[in-house]
Amino acid sequence: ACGPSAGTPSDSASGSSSSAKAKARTLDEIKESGELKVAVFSDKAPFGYIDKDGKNAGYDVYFAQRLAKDLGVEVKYTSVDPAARVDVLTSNKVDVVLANFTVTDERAQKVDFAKPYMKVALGVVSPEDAPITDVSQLDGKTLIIAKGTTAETWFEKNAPNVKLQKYDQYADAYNALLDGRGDAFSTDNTEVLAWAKSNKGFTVGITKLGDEDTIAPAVQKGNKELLDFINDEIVKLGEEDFFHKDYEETLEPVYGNEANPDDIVVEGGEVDD
Amino acid sequence: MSGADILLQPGVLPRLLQGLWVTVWIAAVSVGACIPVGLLVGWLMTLRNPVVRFLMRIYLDFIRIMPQLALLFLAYYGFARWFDWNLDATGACVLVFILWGGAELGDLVRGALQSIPEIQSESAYVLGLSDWQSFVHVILPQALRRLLPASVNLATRIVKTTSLAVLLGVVEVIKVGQQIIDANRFQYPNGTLWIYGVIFFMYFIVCWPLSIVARRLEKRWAND
Amino acid sequence: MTEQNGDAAALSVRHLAKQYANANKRVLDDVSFEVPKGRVLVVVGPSGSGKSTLLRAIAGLEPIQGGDIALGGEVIETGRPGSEKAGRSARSSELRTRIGMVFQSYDLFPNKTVLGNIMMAPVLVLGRDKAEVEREAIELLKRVGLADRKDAWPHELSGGQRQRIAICRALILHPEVLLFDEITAALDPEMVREVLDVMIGLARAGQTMVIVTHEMRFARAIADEVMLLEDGRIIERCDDPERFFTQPETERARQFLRTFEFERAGHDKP
Amino acid sequence: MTEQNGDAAALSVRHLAKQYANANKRVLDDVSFEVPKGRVLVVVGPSGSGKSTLLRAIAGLEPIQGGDIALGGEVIETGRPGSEKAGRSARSSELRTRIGMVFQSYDLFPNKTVLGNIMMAPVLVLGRDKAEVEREAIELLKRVGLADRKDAWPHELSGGQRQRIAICRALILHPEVLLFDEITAALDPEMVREVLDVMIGLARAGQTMVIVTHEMRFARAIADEVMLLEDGRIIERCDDPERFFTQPETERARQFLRTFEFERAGHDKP
Amino acid sequence: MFDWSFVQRYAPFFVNGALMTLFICAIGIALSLVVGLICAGIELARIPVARQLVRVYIEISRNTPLLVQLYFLFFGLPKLGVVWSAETCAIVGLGFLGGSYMAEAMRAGLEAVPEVQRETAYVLGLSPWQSIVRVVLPQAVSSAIPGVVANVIFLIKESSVVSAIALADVMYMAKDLIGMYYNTYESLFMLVISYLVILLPISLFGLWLERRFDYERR
Ligand SMILES: Nc1ncnc2c1ncn2[C@@H]1O[C@H](COP(=O)(O)OP(=O)(O)OP(=O)(O)O)[C@@H](O)[C@H]1O
Ligand SMILES: Nc1ncnc2c1ncn2[C@@H]1O[C@H](COP(=O)(O)OP(=O)(O)OP(=O)(O)O)[C@@H](O)[C@H]1O
Ligand SMILES: [Mg+2]
Ligand SMILES: [Mg+2]
Repeated sequence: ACGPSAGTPSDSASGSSSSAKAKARTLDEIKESGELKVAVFSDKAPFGYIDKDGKNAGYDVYFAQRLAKDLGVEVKYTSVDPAARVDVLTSNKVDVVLANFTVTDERAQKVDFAKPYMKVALGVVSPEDAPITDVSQLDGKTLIIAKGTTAETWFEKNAPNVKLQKYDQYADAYNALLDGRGDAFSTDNTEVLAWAKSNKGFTVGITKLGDEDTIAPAVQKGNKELLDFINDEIVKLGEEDFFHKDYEETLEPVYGNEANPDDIVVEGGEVDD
Repeated sequence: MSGADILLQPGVLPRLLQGLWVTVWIAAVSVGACIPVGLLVGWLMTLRNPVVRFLMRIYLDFIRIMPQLALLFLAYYGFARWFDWNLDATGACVLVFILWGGAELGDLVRGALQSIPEIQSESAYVLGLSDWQSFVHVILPQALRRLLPASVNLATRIVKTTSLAVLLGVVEVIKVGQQIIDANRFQYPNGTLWIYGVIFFMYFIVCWPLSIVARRLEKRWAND
Repeated sequence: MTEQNGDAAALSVRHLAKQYANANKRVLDDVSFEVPKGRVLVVVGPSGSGKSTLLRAIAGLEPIQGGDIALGGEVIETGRPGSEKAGRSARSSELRTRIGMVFQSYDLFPNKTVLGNIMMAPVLVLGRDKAEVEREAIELLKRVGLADRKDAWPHELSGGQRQRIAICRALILHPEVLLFDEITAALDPEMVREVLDVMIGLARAGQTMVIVTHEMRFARAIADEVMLLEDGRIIERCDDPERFFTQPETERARQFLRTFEFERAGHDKP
Repeated sequence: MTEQNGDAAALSVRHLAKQYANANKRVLDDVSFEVPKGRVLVVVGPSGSGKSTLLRAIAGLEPIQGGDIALGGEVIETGRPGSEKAGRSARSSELRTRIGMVFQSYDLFPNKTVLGNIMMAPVLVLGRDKAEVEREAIELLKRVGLADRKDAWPHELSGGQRQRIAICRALILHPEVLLFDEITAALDPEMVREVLDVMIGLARAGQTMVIVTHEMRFARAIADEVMLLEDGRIIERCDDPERFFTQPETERARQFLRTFEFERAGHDKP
Repeated sequence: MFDWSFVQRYAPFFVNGALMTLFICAIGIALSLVVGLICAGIELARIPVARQLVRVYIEISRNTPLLVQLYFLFFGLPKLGVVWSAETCAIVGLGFLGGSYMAEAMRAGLEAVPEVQRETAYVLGLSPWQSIVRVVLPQAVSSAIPGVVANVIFLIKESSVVSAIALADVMYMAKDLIGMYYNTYESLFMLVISYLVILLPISLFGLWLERRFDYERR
């Protein structure tokens, strides 16, 4: 192990060994090492963030903890930027990515996705006094996005007239929106809804954009053993309505009763509509 | 201003300090490891062997012309694939700082060794000192003196450059600051100003003494 | 070590030839001379005539391409044709201590005190006892009038003081021959005097020396023999310095010596 | 400009007092002397005696605290007590061109060629015609034997050549007095000779000069008057250089001159 | 393995990124030269209070990382009601950082002119202005150029962090392509090439400039 810790569990990046093979670890190797290395967001409340005490928390984290518990190991978190999610897997910096990772074709070529545990579409949040309610309104305007998100890909492909202002990190993107550096911000609708609820003066003018997508855990390409384990786990957890519980613990405090959990949560890996 | 209270929140300053510690740790490890690398590189650069010279030139010029951030990206994303060698973000930072610092220090070492007048080693030869004695007792001590001020400056630059680690996702002082800003956004909307202000100041407090030391050394040894 | 012949010259140079790499001309060409024990040879000559090269070759700092150099009858260096690019002579440490050399400048080690400079070689090379060496060093410092500066650093000393220390540093090895290369060229006149006085003291005490200098009055005072070098050849050698400086044999020597004389400007006074 | 008195000395210094800021002692104390037109004054003295300071004060580079300096009878500088920290004298450009000065080293402008160096002041300051100045510059260069180097850059010249160019640069302004501060101290003997020969030529041509030098033979050859300075005071002044150098009046002068004499080492020859 | 078609498709991105890098750097470096000149002037003229302020500025600017300076300008200042565009922040940041480096290089250049050069000019009758313009400045420029050139290259390299405030420079393009298409290899390759293309000519030009203004070598 190399490197000191900044006191948060999320910095496993600096706690893990600094060099290893880029080949994924087997289930046995994970169990033997006693820890599951998971990539999560550290600035995307309420899905993956650092709370006031400096601890990782959120919907993804709740799942990660359970996954590790059922494996009989501890979790080691690595915080990632959206754009780094594929590379942390290909270079074997983590075993699993649980960072609101939307399943797309491009990504599926590089990593293996397990069964989904959430569903999303894109949403657009904008200031209340100049709301954006349709994509056409964005023509010639500046849209803030985070690099490496599905929102980026969607707007690059479908809205060539929108000026994109891209940040490495969600936190920077939100700050930019607060400081009025762009006309709107787009990312997963779950995410913008949550954010608009807790930030006065902002509204989600577009709640559903593009295809409905799913969010799933991802492992390194070809790591079938771990993939199968996670798939089994998701099916098993579906029987106990685990993700609804997760929702109650982490998302409900934010969304309150305005949202229907079934719009977000996927149980047992089965998207029902 | 109300926002300043964010600094008094329990845990905020300690966490920032812990973040700073990560920063300083990366810098310290890198600087420490740079020293042997730099001495070796410097020595290699004084050799007359054309192949060694050419290789060192390429190494030095490439490292010098690439922005450190680009080097960090190469190490973090590139190395794992090219050499099937996996580095975490901290490891990549340390590796880059060692390669970069080693090259810079190597050039300083070369300059220092070559700046020692030939007559010094000639005097040692005439007095009967062996080559090794002459190097250890005469050349090296003088080279180190000329080297030290610039090396301390290099250390300052390495500390400053550790700030780039945040862009690879290392949880160091800047990242901790961003997490704090994020977690306290509603109570302290002005948090960015204060937290970034404090981080700014923290870097200054780490680097400034080094600059002063470098300047002192330079003055003291300039006229010897 | 071969046994030393009591009658042999302290230093003898025979048919010495020296050429620098990348040069197409010899810098020293068939130079032969001897310096008997206890005598002082002064080498003079215009700039570029090869004086420094001669001393450096004797000290082993330059490879030679022909001839040989002997110390007390023992040949210590033999010319090797084609050795222009070779480095310093591979002669042993012990052998090197038998020839002392003082340069024009910069040759004290700035990272050692005065005593450190003087004691370094006897302790490191000859393995002599520290305390004993220190006693001797202080004796030497007294002789050159600098006993009170024994703990000073070189940069705290004036140029003249530094050169006197450099002389002590060479002397403590009891060299059979001492070589001096324009050691006062960079000094103020008063300092020049301090240093030259020390050298005159050494000559009186019977130290064998080869001195390169541009101070003709000093040369005249200290020399047992004078040698005029030009373009790497010996133009004139004379064991009567008075005669050399007043009535040299060759035209070239006369001409050389005139450089140091001035005729009255003799413009009309009002 | 006040009219010049035909009988007045070219340069006269009266009761000159000079003290450096942050020093508690005067560097020049009540120094008075005159240099008649066409004559050469040589100033000698040990290091630190104030020779350079004296020349610099005359040239206006150092503020003076007492006494005055006159050029051809016209007072150009008057001492002001308390002016230690003042900068250079505020004298006019035109006045400055009437005194020339050559320093020990580094004083050619490296960014100008030889001709550029020489022509700068007459063109810029006196507004003279370029073509005419160039003709005169080439004349001067011929006089010092460097006409073929007129387009060279200073760094391409030897030290002796540089100093001769510096002399030309001063001469082209036709200064009433020329000041030389050890201009050969950093040169090799042969170069020394080249430069000193030029100065002897100037003396013959009747140029008024004040020369600081450590070359006693040269001083003896060129001086009309000699002045020995020590600790900022004039110890001895003599308008018969022969006498000064052979039988000086003061004990201090005798002692000073002895620095430049050597007695035969006189050790026993085998 | 290596996808040339990807490189062909996205090379224009890097051209745009390089133009942004050059645009920011050109203005930022020009600003740093102005700031440096003013600071060096103040220090040399020994203007009492301004001189202390310049010292403080130089210490602060040299001892803090550009990235933190940028975060402060971009995210911190808006809380004081000062909202600068990313371009402005980057230019101000480069000017602020570079100003102190340029000031030091220029001061060193001026101090490298030996006092005897000014004295000679004085003795020859040159006015203070003539002495500065004809004697001191040409020499000062000559000895300051290597330092200034080194600083220019340093600043261009430092400018790679402006991607953190969403400026579409070369670095930004590389990260963007990695994040969108995961062609890490090709993106890194184009990144390296872009910087070589920007920096190699500049550093060669710098060498030429040094030689051109070195009175001892031209
Ligand atoms: N390292 C070298 N490589 C090539 N040529 C050299 C080297 N050192 C000296 N020379 C040349 O050899 C000749 C003799 O030089 P040397 O230094 O021995 O002369 P010198 O008599 O000591 O002169 P000076 O009185 O100026 O010290 C000169 O022509 C010089 O240019
Ligand atoms: N700028 C200065 N500030 C303070 N003291 C100075 C300054 N310049 C010279 N001095 C002192 O003034 C005295 C006279 O110095 P000056 O240079 O005139 O002597 P000098 O006779 O020219 O000596 P030298 O033969 O070594 O050139 C010395 O004691 C010197 O230390
Ligand atoms: Mg020589
Ligand atoms: Mg002087």
